[in-house]
Amino acid sequence: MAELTYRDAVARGIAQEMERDNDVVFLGEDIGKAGGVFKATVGLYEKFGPLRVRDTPISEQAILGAAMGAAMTGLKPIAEIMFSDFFAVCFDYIANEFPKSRYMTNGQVKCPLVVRTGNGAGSRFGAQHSQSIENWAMMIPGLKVVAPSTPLDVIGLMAAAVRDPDPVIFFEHKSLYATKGEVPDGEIVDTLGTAKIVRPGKDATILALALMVPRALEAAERLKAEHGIDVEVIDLRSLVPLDTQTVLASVARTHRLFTVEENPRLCGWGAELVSIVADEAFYDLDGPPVRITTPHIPLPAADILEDLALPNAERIADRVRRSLEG
Amino acid sequence: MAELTYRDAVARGIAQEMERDNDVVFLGEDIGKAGGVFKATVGLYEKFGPLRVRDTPISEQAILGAAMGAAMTGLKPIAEIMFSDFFAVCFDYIANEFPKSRYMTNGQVKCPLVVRTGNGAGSRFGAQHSQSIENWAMMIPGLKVVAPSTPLDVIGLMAAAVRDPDPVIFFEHKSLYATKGEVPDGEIVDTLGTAKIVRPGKDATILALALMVPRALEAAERLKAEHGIDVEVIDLRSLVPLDTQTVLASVARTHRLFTVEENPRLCGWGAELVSIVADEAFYDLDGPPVRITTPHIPLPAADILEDLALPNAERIADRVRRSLEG
Amino acid sequence: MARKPAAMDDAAQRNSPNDDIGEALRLKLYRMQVELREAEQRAFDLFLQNLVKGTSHLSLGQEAIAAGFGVAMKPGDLSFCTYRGHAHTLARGVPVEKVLGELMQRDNGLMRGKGGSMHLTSVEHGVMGSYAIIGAHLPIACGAAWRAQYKGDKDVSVCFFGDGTTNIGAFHEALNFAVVWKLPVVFVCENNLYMEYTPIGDVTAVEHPAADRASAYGLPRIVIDGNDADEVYRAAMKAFEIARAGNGPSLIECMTYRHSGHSRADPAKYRPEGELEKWKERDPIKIYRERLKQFGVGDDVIEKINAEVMQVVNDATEACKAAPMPSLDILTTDVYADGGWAWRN
Amino acid sequence: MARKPAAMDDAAQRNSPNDDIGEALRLKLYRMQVELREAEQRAFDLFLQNLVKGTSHLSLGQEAIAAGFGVAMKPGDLSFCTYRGHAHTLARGVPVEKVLGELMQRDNGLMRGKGGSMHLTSVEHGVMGSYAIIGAHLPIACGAAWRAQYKGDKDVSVCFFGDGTTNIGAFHEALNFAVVWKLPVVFVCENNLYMEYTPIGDVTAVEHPAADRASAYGLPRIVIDGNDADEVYRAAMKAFEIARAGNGPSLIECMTYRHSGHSRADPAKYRPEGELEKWKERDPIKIYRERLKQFGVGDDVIEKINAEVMQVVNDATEACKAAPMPSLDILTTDVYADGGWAWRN
Ligand SMILES: Cc1ncc(C[n+]2csc(CCOP(=O)(O)OP(=O)(O)O)c2C)c(N)n1
Ligand SMILES: Cc1ncc(C[n+]2csc(CCOP(=O)(O)OP(=O)(O)O)c2C)c(N)n1
Ligand SMILES: [Mg+2]
Ligand SMILES: [Mg+2]
Repeated sequence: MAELTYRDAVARGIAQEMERDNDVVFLGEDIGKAGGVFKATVGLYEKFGPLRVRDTPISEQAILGAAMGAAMTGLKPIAEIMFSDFFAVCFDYIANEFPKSRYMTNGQVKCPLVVRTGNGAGSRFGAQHSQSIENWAMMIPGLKVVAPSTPLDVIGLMAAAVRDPDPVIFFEHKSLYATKGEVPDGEIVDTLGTAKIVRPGKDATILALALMVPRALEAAERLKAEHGIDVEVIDLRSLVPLDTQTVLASVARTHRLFTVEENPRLCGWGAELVSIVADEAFYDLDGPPVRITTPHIPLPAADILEDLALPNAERIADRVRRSLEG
Repeated sequence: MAELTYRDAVARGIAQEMERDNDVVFLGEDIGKAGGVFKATVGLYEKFGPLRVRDTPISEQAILGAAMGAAMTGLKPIAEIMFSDFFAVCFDYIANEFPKSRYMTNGQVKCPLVVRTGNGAGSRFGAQHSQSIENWAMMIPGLKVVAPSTPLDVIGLMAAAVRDPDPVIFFEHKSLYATKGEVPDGEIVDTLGTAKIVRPGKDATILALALMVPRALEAAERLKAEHGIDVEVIDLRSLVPLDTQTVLASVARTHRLFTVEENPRLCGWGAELVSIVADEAFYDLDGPPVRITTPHIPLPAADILEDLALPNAERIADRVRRSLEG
Repeated sequence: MARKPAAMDDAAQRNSPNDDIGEALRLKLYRMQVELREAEQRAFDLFLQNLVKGTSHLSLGQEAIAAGFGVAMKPGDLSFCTYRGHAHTLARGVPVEKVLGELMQRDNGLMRGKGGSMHLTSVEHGVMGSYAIIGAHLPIACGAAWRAQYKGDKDVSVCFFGDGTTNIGAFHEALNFAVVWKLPVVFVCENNLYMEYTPIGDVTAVEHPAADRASAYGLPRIVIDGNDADEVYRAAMKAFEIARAGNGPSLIECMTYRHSGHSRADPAKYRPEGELEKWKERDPIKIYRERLKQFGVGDDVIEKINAEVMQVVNDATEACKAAPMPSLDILTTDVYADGGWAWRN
Repeated sequence: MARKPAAMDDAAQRNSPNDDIGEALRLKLYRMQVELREAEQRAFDLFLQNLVKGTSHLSLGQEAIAAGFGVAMKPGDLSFCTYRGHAHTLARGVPVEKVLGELMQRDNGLMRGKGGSMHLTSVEHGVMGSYAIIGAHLPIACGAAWRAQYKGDKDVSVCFFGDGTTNIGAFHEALNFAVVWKLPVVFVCENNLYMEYTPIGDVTAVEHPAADRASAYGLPRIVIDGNDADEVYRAAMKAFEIARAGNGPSLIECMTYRHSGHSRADPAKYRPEGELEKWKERDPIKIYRERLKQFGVGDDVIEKINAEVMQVVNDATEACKAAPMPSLDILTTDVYADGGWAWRN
């Protein structure tokens, strides 16, 4: 057992898999000698050498294309796209190549790779380096999509992602890199498609992801302390596969649903979850399902503005309380 | 008054605006001398000449980047991206540049342009040339998003899009190009953000877009004729701005909501609409809101498979009937 | 500058004992070209009969490139093709029936109709896919070559694309990447003078869209006659040798011309008068038939090959006509590796 | 080959009556470089005081490029910058206060804190934006130049970017596009030898990442000393002349070096020993101060300029410290042209 940062958990998760399997290779910009711009891959170059940890040019299409070609023919690449916003310069691989090759070829072509990327706001980087874009991946059939909120989940889900035979998009949250958590020694392997009830409760269900998980938990504590409202908080962890059973079972107990999304509102994962619950658990609901999201705007750079944009514990608690009381 | 194809309506809509305003320019691959691969821009090159109708290399990033630079500095470009699937090779402009420049610069930079593109299935082109990707645009704050279903709407919404001071993504449906409709003579200008009740009804509300509009209408006729069920069909026409008033008012009358989407399920516009209605009109609903979508799969090429994938009148009618009866 | 092996400069020398191609290979190159021609001609006929559905992009007139490379490639070498990939797929030994079956959306097709004509793939033959988004497969081919380099495998990845593809960003990223990593990949540009309908010269800053960019990646400038299968074969062998020796990628521009329209929807009215006719005189099969004759191959041998090929294509056609449509339940198979499409529990 | 005006080959000649720069311009170039240096040095100090927030990317050591181009540009000419755009923004006459205010996220900033250091924009000064996605602004600059061409305007669009940017697809698309359309755009590559932390030579197929690609677009190969403001100015003037005459784009590679890390997060440990020191000897401001002396400019004049610049930067700093934070209601303004953010009724 050791206390580890989310940042160090990334390196440990990758190292665990690279040690296990020689076919796991890692490529990206500044990931090797420099240890990554978020210092999340420090030590891997030294440990696994320049043939397995490869610095690339600023060529995101080449990075993802090369990962795919390698995956198709026998390697298990992990590719870094430095900021998730840069998915936009290599989106063809994310949207049209990785996820469709198996289907189009009637199962002939496989694409077992992981794209890991720094996602989310909080660093005051402005509109092109702060986005939360899980829905860009979730909306594409054929991908798997993961977004851990703790160091332990980073390692376990990274292992699950690397071992998965399908393309997995792995969203690391930039504002979580410095957070810490207890992590057991030895190999850690988790399972994709499993949500976690991180706080049981009976009055309402809150679904959250990544940075929104600690904020939802804080909101839950406030609601309990200040209003005696006992909410259940679920960390979705994986958007595809999606653990709807855990969600539906929770709503069947609590009868109220809230989603807390960092992504700007339109077509976010919250909409998908709300529409599943509204359709399949309509008669379980005692009131309207509510989405708490970043407003549908580009993100501002200034700290006071950025802080205002993202859902925080206060806003979440307030919205839940108003909804349950109203 | 003349009968016009949807295809010819595109050319007429563009011509109307190019005649009105010399600053309207048009660029894309094979759009000029060849009249476009869907023959939707025939005659424009001859009419407006090579300086206003410009054939480009296969450089989607250059096409959209150039459109943006021109829009920022005084022109009103219309850019064609041949198939909407190719948004993936120029997505940075769609997601990070057009929609964020005004906000990031505190209003200094404007970006009045139109990206028109062939969207949707039905041509047996397979997974990389058949997608319905309205949600790729809808999810991005700062864009406007239009998808007409009739020749008349093509002209009117094209005019509205070209005159709009913001970036507009204009989805033309490939399977509608050959359809016909009556179109009055003279200038036609419509309004973005206005949905149309294309069939009034009292038992349920169906929201549809583009190719799904005629299919929803056909389903409505079947439901009426075969089951006496009287559904209201709304053609959303514009996803951003979104005419939620028309939708909410309809649901307040019919008490049931169905969405019919061509896009694969996850994070589609149907999810957004369902979540708006579930939140804001929860107590108006007499039963679960239901999404009818293409399954969350890449699209197959074979005609019998492609036909099976997309919602059609029979599937829509069946789903509505089962839901209302159940 | 077109790279011409010095020994090949005149027909007389071709009959010399120094002949580097040899009769067996020569007959193979001929047969291959005829097969590509007849199979695609058949695809066109079947389209006219409404039996080929969806779109299709023929390589009629460009067969020497697919044949020259196909014959030069060893088992294990990998092909990365475009939507215009019928010929390249067949050139790796994929049965005509499998290709026509896919075009006809039958259950016997390479992908049982799920991919369609633009995505022909036969992994068992080393055809790692046909890609329909311009430029996408150049980086992918780099990745396959990276695997070979990493694993110490000796196969080469060969990536075919058109002149128009040289103007998209992925071309540039792939070329730089391949050179920096010294990957065993061969980039083959089939310059047929047009993108879809627009002449490549109208939209390109240099005369030779691939070769004139080679120096931007530290590569030699190579332009060859893409209608001469022997020349293609030689260029391929040389590039493969470089790749297998660990000396990195090559970029080869093959000059050619497509006889048909861009796709089945295109009557190709944009051609200047006489252009097609001029190129038909340089039809690769015509050229090669003359070559065979120069080397003393008799008409009977040629006709026998033609007849055998025709038989193959006829048999394939019948098999496809008789083949069932795919079963509807494959609509949702093979989205994920577990065989299904479940995105939720 | 580096393009060096013949007349400039040795210092002696620079003092000749043929001096093409002239004293007024020379003092302007000096003052500009000092202003860029001091303003960015101040930004760094303010960062250490926790008053500059978010990220920031300094051009310390690269000032001659921004100054040379900034001084050569006419009002109406347009600048397209990167996240490393403070210097280029200031070089168009944008007040230091406006830039520091943005870095400090104050209400007096260029964009009132909404954009941040990576997106400095001042349309009224022709600074059409700073772009933080590598390569994105090269095509955008083409578009602005297209407008000039279409409207018959005589302005030039100048697009600045780094060596690392030459390996991304948009670079290639923009260069080809600009040449084919003969657009009045000047592409300026600031080769500071590194992308973020990786040496450009490790990831690039050619020695000069921009200039060695020029021929791929039919452009001449231009490499200049980016630490010599005069040389930059001359190259700029020549390119502008070509652009304004309707003769299309130029691509200029300027050799330089950044003295600081890539961004405020970077201690730049990846530099080989002695590299920074070597380049500091070629500090553009040092070079230029010597140049002034060669041309007989007295220390008093130089010190006066330095003092004046320092005063400007000090005043700007005080103004920024006194400026309020932006009001919270701008969070949702200016998403759309109507001033608001409403995506629904
Ligand atoms: C990114 C992208 N843009 C545009 C297209 C549409 N398109 C298909 S083929 C083609 C022309 C390609 O020309 P070339 O590379 O010369 O190949 P050829 O068809 O001549 O074999 C175009 C523009 C596409 N498939 N992908
Ligand atoms: C598409 C994209 N990929 C990666 C990055 C991250 N990034 C920011 S600056 C930079 C290095 C750029 O190097 P160069 O072009 O040489 O410019 P310099 O920073 O040296 O001025 C990188 C990789 C980015 N912003 N955009
Ligand atoms: Mg071509
Ligand atoms: Mg650099």
